[in-house]
Amino acid sequence: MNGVSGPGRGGATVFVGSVRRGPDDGPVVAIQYSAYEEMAEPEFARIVAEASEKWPDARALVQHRLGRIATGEASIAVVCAAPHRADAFAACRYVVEQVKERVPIWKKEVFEDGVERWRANSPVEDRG
Amino acid sequence: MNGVSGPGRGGATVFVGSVRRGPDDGPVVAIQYSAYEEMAEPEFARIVAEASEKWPDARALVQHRLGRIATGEASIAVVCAAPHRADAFAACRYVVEQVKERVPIWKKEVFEDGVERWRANSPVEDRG
Amino acid sequence: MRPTVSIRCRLFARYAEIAGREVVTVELPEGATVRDALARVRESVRNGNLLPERPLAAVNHTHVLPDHVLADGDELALLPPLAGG
Amino acid sequence: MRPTVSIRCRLFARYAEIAGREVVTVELPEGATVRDALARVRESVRNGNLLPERPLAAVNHTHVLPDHVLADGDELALLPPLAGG
Repeated sequence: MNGVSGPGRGGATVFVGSVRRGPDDGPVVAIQYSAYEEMAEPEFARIVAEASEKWPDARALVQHRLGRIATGEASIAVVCAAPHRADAFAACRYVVEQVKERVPIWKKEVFEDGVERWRANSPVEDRG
Repeated sequence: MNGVSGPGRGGATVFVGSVRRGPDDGPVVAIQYSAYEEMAEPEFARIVAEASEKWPDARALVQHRLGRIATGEASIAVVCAAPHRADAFAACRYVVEQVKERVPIWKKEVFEDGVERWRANSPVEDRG
Repeated sequence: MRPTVSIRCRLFARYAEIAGREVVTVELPEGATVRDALARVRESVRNGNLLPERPLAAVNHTHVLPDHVLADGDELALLPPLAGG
Repeated sequence: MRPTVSIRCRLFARYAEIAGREVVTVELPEGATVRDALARVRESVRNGNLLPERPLAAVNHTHVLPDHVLADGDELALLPPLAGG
């Protein structure tokens, strides 16, 4: 949080997304994340820059883990600070949503019995 | 964050509010917080319970500091976890807004020159 | 003699500064409302006229409206504009 | 001989699994678009018909539409539905 805060930024918001094992998710023991890293890095930077433009004086940081992440562990953390709390919330939410929509990261669910399944944020694949 | 998370709650949001020294705030060096503590405690509990009712399976915690808090230091922290990120954001925001609106806490700004000034979240005083 | 209720009224923050005290106990006729108690408090304390006629109020730790009827032994709190967060 | 462009195409995640490889280089006539390159990739790799005709695509690390015209040496990436977060 120190990376984004400052004397003029009174509100800071953090989002932490974890690998969940919800009622409909079956016995998922882990998620295997992979990325197109050369593109993911500049895309993260663009998203964070956009947040600072849309909410003046807001600052954001985002961190995404890759590789195998066990159920209950965190996969993504976003931190935003802004002069006013409404902007801190909005900027943080923006970064989370844009990351899910634009950053080339993929996940494969790993089930208890060893079965693996690709899983997407949106079901649309063919844009034809 | 451990106090609210769980295997079915994949999104966690934290809000931290700090004493800010913005461009229009003048040379505020600290804020002196006081409370009607016997009422503040149950009001916090009611707000947190409402969040769990409005966003099923959401969990929230809130902590507010009292006494003198220097510029740049945190005065309030709210943590929420929910199965889905939209609910984690909404529940966290709800708790922050309700605390500001309902919990009997007051603040007095302390300026560099020793002057003190009561400050409110809303300017309305007389409800007549 | 008409029965009365005894109300312990607490003042906070700026209101306590105005009145120079944090507690005042008032005796009111049975059936008195928060509005009645406020009028009595404004007459009873120092600089009472500087207190608003309808401040935010709570009875026994719960927010109430001015029409709320008081019971003997209630704790009435006069709350300046809130500033938590 | 018509001039050509050489495009390095990268496959990720499920697409790499389908094709059994992560990179394929294709030669296309000058002026070829992302759409043209995708058609060629689908013909060139194993199980290419299982790749979608219009997947999400990026050129040199930026999202592009199918009409985007390719230049010699471009890196074209075929991106399965994203799943970050």
